[in-house]
Amino acid sequence: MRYLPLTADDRRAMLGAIGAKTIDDLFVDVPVSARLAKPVDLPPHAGELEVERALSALAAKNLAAGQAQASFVGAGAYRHHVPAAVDHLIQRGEFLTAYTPYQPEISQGTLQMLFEFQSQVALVTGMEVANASMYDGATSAAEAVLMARRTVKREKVVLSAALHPHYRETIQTFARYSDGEIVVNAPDPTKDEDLAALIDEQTACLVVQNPDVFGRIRDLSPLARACQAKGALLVAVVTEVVSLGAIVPPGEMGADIVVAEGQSIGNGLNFGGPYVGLFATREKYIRQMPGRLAGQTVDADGKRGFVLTLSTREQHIRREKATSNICTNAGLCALAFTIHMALLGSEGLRQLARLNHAKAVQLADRLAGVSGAKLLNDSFFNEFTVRLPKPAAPVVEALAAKGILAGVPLSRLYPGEAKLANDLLVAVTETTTEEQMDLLVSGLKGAL
Amino acid sequence: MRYLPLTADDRRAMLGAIGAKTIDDLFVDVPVSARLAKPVDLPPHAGELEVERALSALAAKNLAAGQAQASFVGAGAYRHHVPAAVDHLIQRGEFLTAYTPYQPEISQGTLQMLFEFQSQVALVTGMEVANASMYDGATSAAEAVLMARRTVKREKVVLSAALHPHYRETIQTFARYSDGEIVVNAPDPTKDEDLAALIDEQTACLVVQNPDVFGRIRDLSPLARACQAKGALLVAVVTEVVSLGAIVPPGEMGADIVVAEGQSIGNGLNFGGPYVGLFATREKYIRQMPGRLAGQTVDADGKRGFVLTLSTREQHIRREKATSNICTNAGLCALAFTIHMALLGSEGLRQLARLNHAKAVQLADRLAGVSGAKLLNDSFFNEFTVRLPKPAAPVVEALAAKGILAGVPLSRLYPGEAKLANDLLVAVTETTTEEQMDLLVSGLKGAL
Amino acid sequence: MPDFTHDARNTHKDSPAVIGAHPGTATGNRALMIEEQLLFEQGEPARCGVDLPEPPKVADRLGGLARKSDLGLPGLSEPQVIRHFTRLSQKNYSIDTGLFPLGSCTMKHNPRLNEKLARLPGFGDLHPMQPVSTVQGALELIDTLAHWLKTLTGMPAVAMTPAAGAHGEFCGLLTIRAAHEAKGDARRRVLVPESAHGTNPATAAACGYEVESIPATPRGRVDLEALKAKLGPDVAAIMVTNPNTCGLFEDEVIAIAKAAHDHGAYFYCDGANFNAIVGKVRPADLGVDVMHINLHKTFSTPHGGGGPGAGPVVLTAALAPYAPTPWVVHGPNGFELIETPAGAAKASVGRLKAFHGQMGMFVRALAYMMSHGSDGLRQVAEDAVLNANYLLARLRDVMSPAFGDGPCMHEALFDDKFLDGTGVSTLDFAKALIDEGFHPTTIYFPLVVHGAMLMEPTETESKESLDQFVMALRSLAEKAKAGEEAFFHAAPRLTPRRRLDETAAARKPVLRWRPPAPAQAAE
Amino acid sequence: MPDFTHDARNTHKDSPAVIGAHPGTATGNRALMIEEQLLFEQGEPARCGVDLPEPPKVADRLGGLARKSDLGLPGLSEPQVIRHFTRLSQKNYSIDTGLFPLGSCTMKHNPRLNEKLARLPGFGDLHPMQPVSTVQGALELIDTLAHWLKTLTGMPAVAMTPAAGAHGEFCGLLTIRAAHEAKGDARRRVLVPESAHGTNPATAAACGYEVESIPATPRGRVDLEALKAKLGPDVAAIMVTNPNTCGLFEDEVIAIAKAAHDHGAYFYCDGANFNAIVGKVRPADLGVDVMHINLHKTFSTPHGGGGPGAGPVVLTAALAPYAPTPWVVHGPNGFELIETPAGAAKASVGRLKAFHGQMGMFVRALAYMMSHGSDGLRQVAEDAVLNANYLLARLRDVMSPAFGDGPCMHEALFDDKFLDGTGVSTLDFAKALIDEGFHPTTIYFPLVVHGAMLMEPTETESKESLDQFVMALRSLAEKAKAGEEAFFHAAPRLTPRRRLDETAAARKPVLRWRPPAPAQAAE
Ligand SMILES: Cc1ncc(COP(=O)(O)O)c(C=O)c1O
Ligand SMILES: Cc1ncc(COP(=O)(O)O)c(C=O)c1O
Repeated sequence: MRYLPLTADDRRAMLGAIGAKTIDDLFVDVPVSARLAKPVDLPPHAGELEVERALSALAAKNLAAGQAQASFVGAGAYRHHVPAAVDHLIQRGEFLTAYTPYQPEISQGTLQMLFEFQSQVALVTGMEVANASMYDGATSAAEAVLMARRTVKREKVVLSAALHPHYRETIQTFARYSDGEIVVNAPDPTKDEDLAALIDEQTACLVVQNPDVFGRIRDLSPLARACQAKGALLVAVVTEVVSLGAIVPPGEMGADIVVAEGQSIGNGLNFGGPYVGLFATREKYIRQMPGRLAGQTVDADGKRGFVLTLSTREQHIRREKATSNICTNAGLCALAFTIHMALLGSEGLRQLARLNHAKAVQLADRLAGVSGAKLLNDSFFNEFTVRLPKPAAPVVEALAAKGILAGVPLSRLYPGEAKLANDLLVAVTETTTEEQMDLLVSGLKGAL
Repeated sequence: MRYLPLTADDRRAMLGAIGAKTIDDLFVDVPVSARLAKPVDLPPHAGELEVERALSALAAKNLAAGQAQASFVGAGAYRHHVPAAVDHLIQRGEFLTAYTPYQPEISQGTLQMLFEFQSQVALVTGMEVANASMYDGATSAAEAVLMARRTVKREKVVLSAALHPHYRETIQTFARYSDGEIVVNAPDPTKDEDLAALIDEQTACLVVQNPDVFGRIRDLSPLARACQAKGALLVAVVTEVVSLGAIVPPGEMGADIVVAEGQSIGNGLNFGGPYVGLFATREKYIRQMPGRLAGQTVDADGKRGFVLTLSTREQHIRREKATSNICTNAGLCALAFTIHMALLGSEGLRQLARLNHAKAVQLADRLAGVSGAKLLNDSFFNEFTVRLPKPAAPVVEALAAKGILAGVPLSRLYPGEAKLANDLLVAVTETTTEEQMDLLVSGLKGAL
Repeated sequence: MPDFTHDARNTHKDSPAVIGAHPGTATGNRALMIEEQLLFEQGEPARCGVDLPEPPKVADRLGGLARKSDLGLPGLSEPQVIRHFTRLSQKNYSIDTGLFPLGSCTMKHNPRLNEKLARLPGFGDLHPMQPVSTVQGALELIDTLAHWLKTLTGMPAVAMTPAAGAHGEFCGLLTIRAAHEAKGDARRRVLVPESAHGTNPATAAACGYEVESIPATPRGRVDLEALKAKLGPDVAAIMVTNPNTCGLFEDEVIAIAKAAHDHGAYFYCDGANFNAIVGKVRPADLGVDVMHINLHKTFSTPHGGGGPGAGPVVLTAALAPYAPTPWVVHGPNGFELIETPAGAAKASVGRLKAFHGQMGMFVRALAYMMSHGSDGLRQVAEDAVLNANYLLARLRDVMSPAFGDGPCMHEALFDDKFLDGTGVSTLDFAKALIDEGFHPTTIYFPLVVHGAMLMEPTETESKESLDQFVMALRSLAEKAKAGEEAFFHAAPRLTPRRRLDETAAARKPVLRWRPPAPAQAAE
Repeated sequence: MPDFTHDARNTHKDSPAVIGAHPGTATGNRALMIEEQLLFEQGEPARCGVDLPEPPKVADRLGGLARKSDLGLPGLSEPQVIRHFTRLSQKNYSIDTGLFPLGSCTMKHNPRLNEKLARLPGFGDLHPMQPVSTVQGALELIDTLAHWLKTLTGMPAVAMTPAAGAHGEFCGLLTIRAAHEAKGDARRRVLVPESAHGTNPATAAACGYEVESIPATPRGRVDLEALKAKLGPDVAAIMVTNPNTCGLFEDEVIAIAKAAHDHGAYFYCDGANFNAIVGKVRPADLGVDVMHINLHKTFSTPHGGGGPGAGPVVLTAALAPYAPTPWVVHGPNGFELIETPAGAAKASVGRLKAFHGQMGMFVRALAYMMSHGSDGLRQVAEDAVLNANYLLARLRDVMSPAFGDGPCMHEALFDDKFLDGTGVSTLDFAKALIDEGFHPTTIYFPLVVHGAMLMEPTETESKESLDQFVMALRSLAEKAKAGEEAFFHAAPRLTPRRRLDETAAARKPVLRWRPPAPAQAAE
C-alpha cells in the first residue's frame, strides 16, 4: 500500500521491540467476540489509476454547472470565478496539512491569516469583530440565535419568512430542545413583511436576511430601531457576500450580529460543502461569541505575533458551559476567502459587485420579453424571483434536459406553499454571458 | 493590471527620486525613430476569466489523448499515468519559481534533487554518471555525437537506420556545419541491420536506439565490442525509459554514452514539450560532458551539501571553448522525473515495465486476429510495428474520425520511404484497457 | 540626489521595528525565514489583484441602498498576494513538514490524489440546488460512501450531513432525544467520562441535557460499577469514546453497553479514535447505538489548519428514523433527495446545515477508502496501533506511561511524573521538542492525567521517523533530568516566533486590524 | 526492556552525524528547517509509493534481454516522498519567497493562471504525433503566439521550436550560415562583444565560426569604430545583446546594424533583455535580422530551478526560408505541419529537437501576453525600467554604478569600487544579502565590469519591496565601510547551509549516490 511506510521487516522488528509476538497481542483488550477474523466485505485496495477512473466515472454522471449551456442556480450558493492563485495557495502543504494552531510558535502562518480573515469579515459586514469561521452560513445563523438568547436572556425568536428555508430549518433544529417559541410568517415574495410588529419584550432576537431569499433588498435600520426599543438583538443574514460590495452593510444599518455564507469568495460550489460561515458582532458581545478567535500579542523577544485567544468560551476549556460545541471549523475555506479578498481589495470587490448587479439588471430586462413571466422584485442584487404562468419545477426540469440550469423553483425550498409553485429564483454572476441570458430567454419562451 | 504592483503615485514618486520628469526620460538612449508612440496592434489586457475562456476554447478544438476512445500513439512520447503527488510537488513555488541554483546556500532543495536525479539516471541506464538534464532526448543524442567526436577526436558518425527520424535529423542539424560524414542505412523494419560493418578507424561513434523506432529490442553487446575494436564509442538511445525496468540497460551492454527521453516518467504529453533529456556516460569522460552537474561537498560547518560543479566545461566560464552552449535545461521536468521515480523505486519501475509489456503482448496477440495485418516485430517492449494491406495514414485518419488514435503511420516519420507506407507503429501503456484494445481491433477490421 | 530619510511611507513600510528585528539583520529576516506584515499594512487603494471588465451601463435596482462607505480593504497586486501567503505558509508546521503526533487528532498523510479528484468539475463545480436529475453521480457517491461507512461499522444507517465531529455528536444526541420523546419518555441526564473530549459535555448541554461525569478506573477505563450506580430511568444516554482518549480500548465496553441498555439509555460512542480499530472491530458488535466518524481523522481529509471536516453519524435501526434531513434514497428513477421532514423522513430531527453535506470531504474520503480497500484499512488500524506501541515501548524507561504496562491502541499516553523535580513542565518539554523539528504531542489532555502528553503517530509514519522522534525525546528527557531547566524555559529558540504572551492577548483582546492613529486609540 | 543501543539500522538512520548536527538540537533540525537525507538513505526494497495491478500472465517477447540486475532505486512510501520534496523545497529561495534581482534572468512573477491553463487536457494531454486533424487548436495556439511575437518585434517570421535562449541562438546562427552558403559566400567569423553572455561565443563556435570579440566603450556600449574596423568580407554576423548585458541600450544600434549590413554581415540580436523594451521598441526598427526571445524571461514561463524554457527566434524575410522544421502553416483544411525539409521548407536548416516545440511554455506565454495585452506589455517595459532606475538612484551614493550617471534600462549595474579597501568582495557582499532575506544580484557578470553586481528587479516588484531591498543594501554597504570585514566573510549564517566548498567539489567530484561500503571506496 503506497500510503503505508512500514515493511514486513519493520513490523517484525517493532513487535520485537514491544515484546509482542503478533499484532493481535496489541488488540488483547478487544473482546474476542468483537474481533473480525478477516477484512470486511468491501473491495480490496486499488491503485491511483483505478480509483481515478472509478470516481471520474461518477463525476461524469453529473452536469457540472460550468459545463451546462448556462446556469442560473443560486439560492445561497453562487458560481463565481475564483482566481487560480487561490487554489494554488490553499494547496500548499503547510496550510493544507496543518492542524488547528494550538502551538503558536509554529503556526504563525495560520494565525496571521485568521487575524486577517477576521479583519476582512468585520470590514465587509461593517461590524467591530468577527470570529475565525463556522461550518457554514446556516449554522452561523443558528449559533447567532443561541448567542442572542444567552446575551439578552430571553427565549422568543422571530424569523423573517424571507429567510432561506435551510437557514430557518437549521435554526429550528439547533433550538429544538430549548424552550421559547420561534415565530415565522408565511412567505410571500410579493408583499413586504411587517416584522417590527412581532418584536416584543420577550423577544431575544429578530433574524432577517438581506438580500432576502427572494432576492429583495431592504433597509434594516427601522428593524434595528424596533429591536433596540424592545431590547432585542437584530441578527442579519447574508447568503451572497459579494453583495456587500454594493449594498449598505448590515453593520451600518444597526445589526447586532451579522452571519453570512462566505462561499462566494474563494470557494467553489462543491455540491453544497465545504463552505465557510462568517460570524461578526459588536465588541461588547465578544465573550458570548461562539467559535475560535485569533488575537494579536507579542513573543518573548517582543515581536508581534498571533495566538488563539479567549478560549475560555470554548468547549475544550469550558466544557458543558461553553458558548458552543464547535471545534473543527472551516479553516481552509476561510483561507480561500482571505486570499480571494486580498486579491480583490476594496476596488475589486466593488467592481465585482457592480458587475454582478449590472448583469442581473440586464437579465431582468430581457426576461421582461418573456410573455407570462413576471419579475416579482422591485429591488435585487444578483438574484431575483420570476413568477411563471405555470409550475416552475417542471419548467426547470424541461430546460435541464436541454442543458440549461434555469434556476431554483421556490417549490423546492417551500414544498408546502402552493402559492409559490410558479415562482422561479434566478441568479447571475460575473461568469454569466449575454449568450447564456439569451439561452434562458429562448428556453423559457419554448417551455411556457 | 493585476500583475503590476506600481501605482500611479508610486511611479510619480519614483520618477521624482530618480530626478526624471517622464518615463520617456529613461528611454532617451532609444533612437527616436524606433520609439513606438502607442501600443502595438494587439488586443488590450484581459481578466483571468476572459483569458481562461479564450484558451479553453482552443483546447476544446483538440482531441486529448485521454478523451479519445483509445490512443495507441507513441513513437517517442508515451501516455503514462503520473501520480498526483508529482504535479502537486513540482508546483510548489520554491521549486517552480526558483532559478538555476547559482547560490547554493539557498538552493539546496534544487541541488539535492538534481544530485538524486543524476543518481537515478545513472542507475536505470546502468552508467557511472549522468548530468542534470538536457532539453530532450533528441538534443541529448546530438550532444552525445558532438561529445563522442571531441572525445575520440574523429569525425565519422554512424547512425542506425532504426534511430527515431527526429533524433537523426536533430543530430544532422547539430552536425550541419562540422566536417565528417554521417552514415545511415535505409530503414527496414523487417531486417536486422548490419551496423558493425560500417564502423572503421575513422568512426567517432555509432548511435543505436533500443528498443528501436520500430519497437525491436536488440543486444548491443556485439556492437559495443565492434566499437571498442575500432576505438569508437557506442551511443545508446532510449526513447521509452520505462523499458529500462524490463530490459538489460545499455550500460550493461557496453554503451559509452546513454541518452534518453525522460518524458515517460513524471511528465505529461504536452504536445511534444517540455520534455527532459537524460545524458549518462562513463566517469572517465566527465570532463567532455555537456550540461550542468550537481556535486556533493561540505559547508563551512562541515555539513554535507550540494553545489553545481565542473562548470569549467560550461559556456558561462569556458565561452567558445565550452563543451556545449546549453544554459537553461529541463530542471522542472527533471524534478517531475525524480519524484515519480522516487515513488516507483526498483519494485515499482519493474512492475510498471512488466505491466506495459504484458499489455503490449496482449494487443499483439489480438491484432493477429485482424486478417491482412502482420506484426513485423519478433521482439518488443510496449510498442511494435504492424504492416497493413494498405497505406496506414488514411487508415489512421479514418479511425481518428471515430475517436480512435490508432498509432503513428511510418509514412509520417519516413515520408520518403514508399516501402514503409503500409506500416503502423502501435504503442500501449499501463493506461490502455482491454476494451480499448478491442476497439482498435474492430476499428482496423472495419477500415481494412 | 533627493533625500529619502524623511519619506514617511518608506520608513513605515521598511521599518523592521514594525515587525521586530532579528539581531544581526537590518530587515529582521533570517535568510529564508522572512518577516511578513499584515495585508492591511501593504495595501494601496489604487492597486488591485484582479482585472474585471467594465460592467454594462444600467440604472441600479438596489432599492436605494447602494453602499457609500469605504470597504477599507487593502489593495494588493497578485505577486504580492502570492508572496504574502507563501511566506505565511512557511511559518507553519504541517504533516508535509514532519511528524505531527497530536493525540486525538489523527494527523495522517493526506494523499494528493484526493485533492485532484475533489476538483473534478463533476464534483467541484456542481451546484447543490441543481435538479436532482443532473446530480445522480454525486448522490451515487454519497450513497457509496454511506455503504462503506455502514459496512465498516456494522450499523444499518448513517446520517451524512454533519460538518464535523462535534456537529455529529449534536446529530447523534438529537436522534437519541427524539427517540426518547417519541416514546414519551423524556430523560434529563447524559453520563460522560471525565476523560471525554470537551465537545461531548458541550454537545450534551446543547441538547438540553444535564451532564454527569463518570469516574475512571486506575486502569484509565470507565468505572463500570460507578457507571451502573449512576444509571437510572432519567439517563438518556452515555457518551463514551472508544478507543478512549487515554488511547486505551474500553475492555468492558460490551458490559457498559448492556448496562446502559438495561436502563433504557442509548450508547453514544465518540468515534474520533476509529482509526485504531477500522477494519478490525465493528462498533455495532460492541453494542454502540450511534457514533460519529471524523472523516478528517480516520479517512484523511486534510485538516486545513482547523477545518473543514465531516462527521457522518452511523445509527441503529431504532434511531435511523430520526436522522436529519436531507436523506439520499433510491427511487424508481435513480437517486432521490428527501429535503424536508416528510414522507419516509417525517420523524427526522430536521436540518443540521444548508444543502447536502460536505461533498468535498466525501470525495476525498471515498478516494482514500477505495485506495486502501478492506485489506488496507485493516492494515491502517494495525500499523497505527503498532506505531503507538512502539513509541510506548521505546520511551517507557525515560518517560512515564500514564497507565501500567499493558499495550495501548493508536495513542501512547504519558504523564509528567518523569519531570518531577526537574522544574520542567509538560509545556516546556513540548516547546523544546519544537526546536528539534517535531510538532509537540497533545498536552494537558485528557484532563484525568497530570501533565498529559498524548502521542498519536498514525500509520503513515515510517519506523525511521519514529526512531528519530524517540531519539529526540530521549535526549530531551535526559537533558531535563540533567537539570537543564533554563534550556527548557527558553524554548523554543529557533522558531519564527518565540513563546507568545497568551495572557496579554486575552486581557486586552486585539482581534482585528484597525487603521492607524484615531481608531488605534479606540482599542 | 529490549536494548536499542545496538540497533545498527536505527543509529544509521537516527544519527544526526550523517547530516551534521546543529548546535543545540539532537536532530540537527532547527524547528521548521529540517535536515533531509538523500532518497537513497531512506529506501527499503520492500516499500513502494505506487500500487499497480498484477500484469496479465503472458510469455515475454523481450528477445531474451530481460533485465536481471537490480535497479538499485530506493523504495519509499508516498508520505515519505511528499515530505522529502516538501522539505527540500523549503531549502530554496524563489520569486514566491521574495525579491530575486538576478540580472539578465528576468525573475518576474509567474501567474498561476498560466499553470492551470497549461494543464488543460486539450494541451497537457495531447500527443505530438496525433493526426493533425485532431490537434487544430494546438496549432492555432502556436500560430497565435507567433503572431504576437512577430507583432511585438516587427519581424515577418518566427521559428518556434528552440527550447531555450541558447538553442535559439543556435537556430539563428544556423539560418545565417545557411543564407550565406546559399549565396555561395562562406564566411568564417562572428563578432561578439566582450560583455556578451557565454552562450553567444559558445553558440558561434558550435556553428563552426571563429569568434572575435568587440571591445566596449567606457560608456559600456559596443565600440562602433572598433566594430567597423573588424568588419570585413569574412564576417558572417555580429551578435549583439540589446539592451546589453550592462543593462544599457545600445544607442548606436542603428549605426551598428548598418555597418554590419554594409559588409554583408547579419545582425543577430540576443533578445534575453527584451523585457526592457517590449511594447516600446520593435527590434525590426533597429535593423535586427534575427533575434531569440526567452519566453521564460520576458513572458514569464517559470524558470523551474533551471528550466524548461523556450526560445522562439524571429527572422527577416531573407532568413525565414532557412527556419528549422517543423513549420506550422495555413492550409485549405486548417493548419498543417511541415515536418521535414521539403516543399516550402526545402531550404530549412532542419530539425532542432523532437516534435514541435515547447507547447507547455507556449500556453503559459500566450496566457501571460493576453492578460497584459498591448497596453499592459508596454507598461511592463516601463515599470521594469523604472524599478531598475529607482534602485540605481537610491543606491548611487553608497554603491558604485558601473557606468556614469545616465539612466539604465531594466538592470542596474554596479562594480565593486565601493568595496575598495574594505576587504569585502562582491561574493561576500552577496552572501551577506542572503541573510537579509534577499536573493543576491547576478555577480561577476558581465565580465567587462570588475566585481560586477547586476540587479534586475523586474516590473513585478512593488515600491515597498524595492525600498526594503535598498534599506538592506545601504546598511550592508555602511557595515562594509565600517570595517566589519569578518561579518561578511562569515556570511551567510542563517541559511540551511553555510558557504559550500566548491573547490573540493570540483577536485574530487561526487556526482551521484553510491551504495555504502565497497562501492564507496571506489569513489
Ligand atoms: C475525542 C474527540 N471527540 C470529538 C472531537 C471533535 O471533533 P471535531 O473537531 O471534528 O468537531 C475531537 C476532535 O479533536 C476529538 O478528539
Ligand atoms: C544575455 C543572455 N543571453 C542568452 C542566455 C541564454 O538563455 P537560456 O538560458 O534560455 O539558454 C541568457 C540566460 O541567462 C542571457 O542572460
